[in-house]
Amino acid sequence: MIDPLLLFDVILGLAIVSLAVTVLVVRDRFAMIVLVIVFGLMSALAWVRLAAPDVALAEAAIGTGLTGALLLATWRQVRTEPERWPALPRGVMVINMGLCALVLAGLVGAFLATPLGTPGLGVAVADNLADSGVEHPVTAVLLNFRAYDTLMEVVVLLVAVIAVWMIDRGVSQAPQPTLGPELGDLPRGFARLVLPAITVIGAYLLWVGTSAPGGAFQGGAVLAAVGILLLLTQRYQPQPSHRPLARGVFVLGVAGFAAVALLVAGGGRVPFEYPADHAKTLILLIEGLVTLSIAATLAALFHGREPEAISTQGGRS
Amino acid sequence: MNNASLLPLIILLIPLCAAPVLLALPERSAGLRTAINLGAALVKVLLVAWLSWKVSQGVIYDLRWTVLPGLDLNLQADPLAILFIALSAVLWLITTVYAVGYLEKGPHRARFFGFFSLCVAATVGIALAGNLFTFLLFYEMLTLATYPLVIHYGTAAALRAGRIYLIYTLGGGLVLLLGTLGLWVLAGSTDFVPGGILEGVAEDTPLAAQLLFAVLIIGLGVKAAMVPLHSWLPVAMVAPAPVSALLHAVAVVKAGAFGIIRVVYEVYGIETAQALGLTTALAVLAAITILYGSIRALGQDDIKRRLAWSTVSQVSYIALGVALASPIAAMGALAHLIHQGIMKITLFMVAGNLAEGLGIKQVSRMNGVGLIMPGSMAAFTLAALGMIGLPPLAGFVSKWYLAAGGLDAGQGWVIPLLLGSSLLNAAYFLPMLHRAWFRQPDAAPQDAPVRRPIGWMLAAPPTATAALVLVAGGLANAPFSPLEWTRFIVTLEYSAEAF
Amino acid sequence: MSIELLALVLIAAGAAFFVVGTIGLLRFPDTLCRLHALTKADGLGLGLTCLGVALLVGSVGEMLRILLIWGLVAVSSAVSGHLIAGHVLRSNAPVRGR
Amino acid sequence: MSTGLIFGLTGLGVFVVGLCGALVLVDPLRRVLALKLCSVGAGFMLVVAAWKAPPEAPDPVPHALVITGIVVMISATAVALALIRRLHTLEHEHHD
Amino acid sequence: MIEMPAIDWLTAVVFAPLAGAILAFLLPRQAHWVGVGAVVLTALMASALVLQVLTEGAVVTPLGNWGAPLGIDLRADGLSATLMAMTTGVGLLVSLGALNSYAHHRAPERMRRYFWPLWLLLLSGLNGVYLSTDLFNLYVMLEVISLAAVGLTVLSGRIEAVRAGLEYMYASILGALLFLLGVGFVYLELGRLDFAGLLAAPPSPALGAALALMVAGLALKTALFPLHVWLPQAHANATAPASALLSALVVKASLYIVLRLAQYLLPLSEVLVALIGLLGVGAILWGSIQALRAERLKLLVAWSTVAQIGLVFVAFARAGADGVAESWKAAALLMLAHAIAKAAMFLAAGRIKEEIGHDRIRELDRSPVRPTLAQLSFALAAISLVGLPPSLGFAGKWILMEGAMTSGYWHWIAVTMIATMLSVAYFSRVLTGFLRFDRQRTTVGEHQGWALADAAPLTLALCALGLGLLAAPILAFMNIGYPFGGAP
Repeated sequence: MIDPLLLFDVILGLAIVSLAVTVLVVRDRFAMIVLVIVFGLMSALAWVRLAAPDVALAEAAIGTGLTGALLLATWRQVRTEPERWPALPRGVMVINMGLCALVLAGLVGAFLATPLGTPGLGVAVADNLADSGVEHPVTAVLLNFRAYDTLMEVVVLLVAVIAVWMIDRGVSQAPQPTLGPELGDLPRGFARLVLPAITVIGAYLLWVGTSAPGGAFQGGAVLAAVGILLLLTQRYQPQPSHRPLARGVFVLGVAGFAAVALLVAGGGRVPFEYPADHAKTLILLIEGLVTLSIAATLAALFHGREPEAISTQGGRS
Repeated sequence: MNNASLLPLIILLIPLCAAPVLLALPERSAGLRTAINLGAALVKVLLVAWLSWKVSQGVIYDLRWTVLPGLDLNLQADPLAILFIALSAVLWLITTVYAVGYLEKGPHRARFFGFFSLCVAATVGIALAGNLFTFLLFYEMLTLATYPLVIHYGTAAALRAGRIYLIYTLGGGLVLLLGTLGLWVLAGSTDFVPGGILEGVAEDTPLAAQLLFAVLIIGLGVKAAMVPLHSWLPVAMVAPAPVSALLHAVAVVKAGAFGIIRVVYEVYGIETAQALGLTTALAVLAAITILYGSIRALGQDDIKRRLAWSTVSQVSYIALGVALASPIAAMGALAHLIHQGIMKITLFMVAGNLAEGLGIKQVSRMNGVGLIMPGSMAAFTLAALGMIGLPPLAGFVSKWYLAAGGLDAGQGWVIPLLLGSSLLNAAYFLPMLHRAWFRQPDAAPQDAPVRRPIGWMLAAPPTATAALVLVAGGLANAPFSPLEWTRFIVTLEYSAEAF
Repeated sequence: MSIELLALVLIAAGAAFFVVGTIGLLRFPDTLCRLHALTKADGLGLGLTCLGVALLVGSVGEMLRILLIWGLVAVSSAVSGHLIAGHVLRSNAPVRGR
Repeated sequence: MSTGLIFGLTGLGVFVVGLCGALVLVDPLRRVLALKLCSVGAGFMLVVAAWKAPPEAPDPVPHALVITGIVVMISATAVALALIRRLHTLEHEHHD
Repeated sequence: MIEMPAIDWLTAVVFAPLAGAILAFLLPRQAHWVGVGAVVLTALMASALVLQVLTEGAVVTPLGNWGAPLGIDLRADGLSATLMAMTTGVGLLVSLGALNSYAHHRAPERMRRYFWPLWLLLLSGLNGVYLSTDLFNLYVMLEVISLAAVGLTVLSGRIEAVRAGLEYMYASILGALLFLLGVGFVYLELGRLDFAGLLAAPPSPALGAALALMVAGLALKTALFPLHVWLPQAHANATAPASALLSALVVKASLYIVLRLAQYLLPLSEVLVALIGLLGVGAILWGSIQALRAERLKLLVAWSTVAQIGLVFVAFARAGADGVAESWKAAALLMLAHAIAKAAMFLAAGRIKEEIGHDRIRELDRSPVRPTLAQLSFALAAISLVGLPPSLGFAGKWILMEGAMTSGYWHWIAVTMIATMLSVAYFSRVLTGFLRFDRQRTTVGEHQGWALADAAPLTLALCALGLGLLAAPILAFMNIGYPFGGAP
């Protein structure tokens, strides 16, 4: 008899694929964004089924929640533009689709020919977990074994916020329509009510990451949601004078992480080699700084333009 | 005795370093430019003289720099190099004087002299190249440096000529690159060594050696303007007179001819080349070019164009002499490298004077110019008679040795060929002389020559080179004459028993 | 055993409410009606599910956390329902009986 | 048939759907979503690579990699969206 | 004896530009000084690393002291040290050019403020790629590079640049994601991602798929025909120093990864190598044809990049999968040559545009200004790209053709010859334009447009030309640590 959970998996898998297709073909772009959010949540569910709760949490918070917020914010700005549907020559489209079909066939063939469950590095992680300073293996990989990758990932965020500040100069003809008044009073009250709670949750996720699913990225994402809420309800309005501080917070994670990585070196130790008895403290320190940076950065990515841009550009052209 | 001193490098660097300075100078600082030009040319002549003296004492300069594993840049001052470098040094000096006078008021002088200098540096490099790879480097550099000179006037015709020139010469350069590569793969070296480096290869894979020869000769033949790769040369006549003079006498065509000499003697070795039957093929090709060039020269009314076709024909004397595989013919060929240079440069400079001073560019308008410009036309006459081969002028000496070499090598057909060619030479030069000296200047107003006095800088150089034509012929047996120097070279290239 | 059974029943009931809510979402004619179906049914469905799950977990701490989740979702769905309704009223979306 | 297999195929399907979209679509916003689909598809493959039949614990390394991938992807998305907004603004200035 | 503090140069060359970027971002007003300072510092550290590789052979740092495959190792052998040195060296000169270019009164303050952090982050990412030995780490580094490069592309903020930047962004992300899926397949099969783990792997369908995916992604990022569509507009519309960095350095990172994959994985796939060679030929032809048709100088230069990249792929693929152990040398030399010459060329093109006010090829000869030095730099760079001796480009072509001839692959010789002829054809369009013919006579003496900014392109162009003389030691250095195994 087929395991009913497998049946569930099949249905979920089919749902995910058909959602993916629908996202790309649905006419209304708002619906498209809503569907991609649903798609992300479904994927997160699938990852729970694959015993990857950390990934599911990250996908739900960052890949779906915050990405959805970014998409909606952009959609608001460009929605006046009529959607451009494929204008490629028919022949090109057919060729491309045929190519994709071939790729799919090849990949599925290769996948089916590969046995699942290779030993992988899980054993090595388990063996060295005790020396890593944390108990949760995913956090150990992220912050210790492959800390270099994680540092570079925070660097990617930094690059993104710099690039976005550079690229996005707001709408130049008229001041940006603000969200605030439209929202009414209730959201403000709501924000006042839940903000402390969410902040606490974010901090909790960060702290719990050392021993259970959670960590800097998930915590940072939740805190970023606080930031977005503050921006939406205009409890916080970015000012040009805040820029130095903002830059400082953006780089905090990278700078702190890199500083720790380099400072522990010397005396026979290589970079990223935390002294055994301080490993947990250092990792928590790094995570704390990174969480702050991630939160600020993600919120800034949502906000888009550099605070200055609106005041100077808005008036001029 | 080998000497690793930097003298050859310094000689190369003089024009090479002068070039960027000249390019960078503002257009208006004519005085400084002339000083640099003449200064560099003079210093170079002196250093070359010093180098020649040392080489005549048996010193061989050899400088090496490894570029890729097994592939060296090599500057080598051997007697053959001296022959070419001396020609380049002396004629650079003379042409520079002429060019300064010729372009006195013209546009883009900075550019002109910069590339002119670069062009000379390239010929020095070609002369001193100790292997085919180094030769290739300067061969390509020569192409690039002459292109701006060819299109100097920027007219539609000049640009077209430039395009044709570039396609031919860069194509030739690529073929030569292929040949160099092939040589390297076949022989494991590209060095120029008296007696050649391909003996073993020729025995093992004669076909490969023959094919390679064909590739190399095609690559070099483009610049040497051998039929059927000659078409660029008559077209390139749109260049200013000093450029044409240099192109024909020293730089481009001679680079090709010099390369052929190196390939036959020092890559294949004359015996190997003969054994493979390559010399015969080359001789036939040269003979065809000699006759074809002369015949085409007959029909040209444009003076420079007629001279250009004459060059096509004359340069192949060199290839012919090399291909005859006789030491005596070889002397003729090598001497002709020099002799043709000084004769042809005289002719071109006078042609330039006619155009500058009188506005005459056609043979049909040369009536009576001898009376108007007696000095220049005297020089022209001397050089033209030399080309025909009248004793005791330079051209006679080389043709004599070629003919004697042909007999020596048992190739009797050379005698009628040379005779025929000389007759053709006479047929296209004598009418020019006749018009110049024995006809009255045209009276028709539209044809009346515009007279502009030409300065000494235009008048003196052809006179000087004409004097050289006389000296090189008359004193052919004096030490350090071109002919005597070729004897020195030939003793190196031919093994002792060949004499 | 009985606790587990109870939890199962609660979760099943919660799921049933979700199904009903979803049917409403699909079948009702205009936005306000759909909102009505969704908020009510989902609020209850989630509450029942949370209750069921809370019975299954061992510790009190975990239970409190689940309760917190329920509370947050309840508050936020109320606020978002309010926002959607406000938006519908301000815009010219078709509403029955308007 | 196993959970890993099912979701591996799901991931490949999602990736190729995204790839197809990236190659065929022209609307800027939708192309961003196509890439988002690709990234989720690739994430699936890594999570499946980590997956072990239930009693065994999964390999944490690919999980960490996917988390990194998710953060990287939101960064890229944010930049792409900023470009889209900027382009929209510029095009409107153009038309006026 | 004084004991030297054991500075880990491998980490240093990645972290120094990172620190510089942070500082430059925090101090926008001093960004240019911070930026140049950081690049100089990085160049010094890079020299130290090169020296270390030269004296000690390949250098490895196991970050966190875990060691691969659990941790990530940084490793510098001859090949990676060469490319790293190339990146910092070219980067240093482009920085000096940029210092001048963005200090220009016409350049908005905004450009100055953002150029430096983005460029330093890019430098950090590039060095990171060259020193990485882990597939996933390469993916992250590629993303650092992508985002920074897109930022640099749209630095001018003009609509063409933004449009091109968006296309670049799509291509770049898609390329990275193809790579990431390939990484997934590798983990699926091997359960590890370090290079050493790949080396021992027997062929399998999953690795075949992984290789195909990764190469496809990298080909997209490096603009191999027919995946090049994004490149010309992106490189042609960026500001000059940005174009120089993008064309000279950024595409090299993905090319380098292809080389590395070749080292470890390519023996798996003969068909793929043949395909790469074929596409290389397509790139040469199509890129050259477009360069012949281009009307603007920078567009021509950008199309020439497409063609030149094709040549690198040809050099790489010319001897089949097993021949890569030899043919990588030609590919690496050509990469080096292209990086240096193309940086010179874009900077020179930028200077020419700055001086004469436009970059329409047809009208290059009609300006009263004569930017001699910039034109000279352009010409010298063109000589190297065409591959005339003694340039570095020539050395690369020589090895390519020599190898092809030795093994009797005459068709590759023909391809190289055709590539050379075509490059002569399209560059001569520009060079002829530099020789002015008085179509517009000016009564006042012509103005020579020189500036200190010419120093950077000129130096680069001279390097491109002169380094050919050092090809032998460069080759020997690249082989330190035997990147492709076997005897030297």
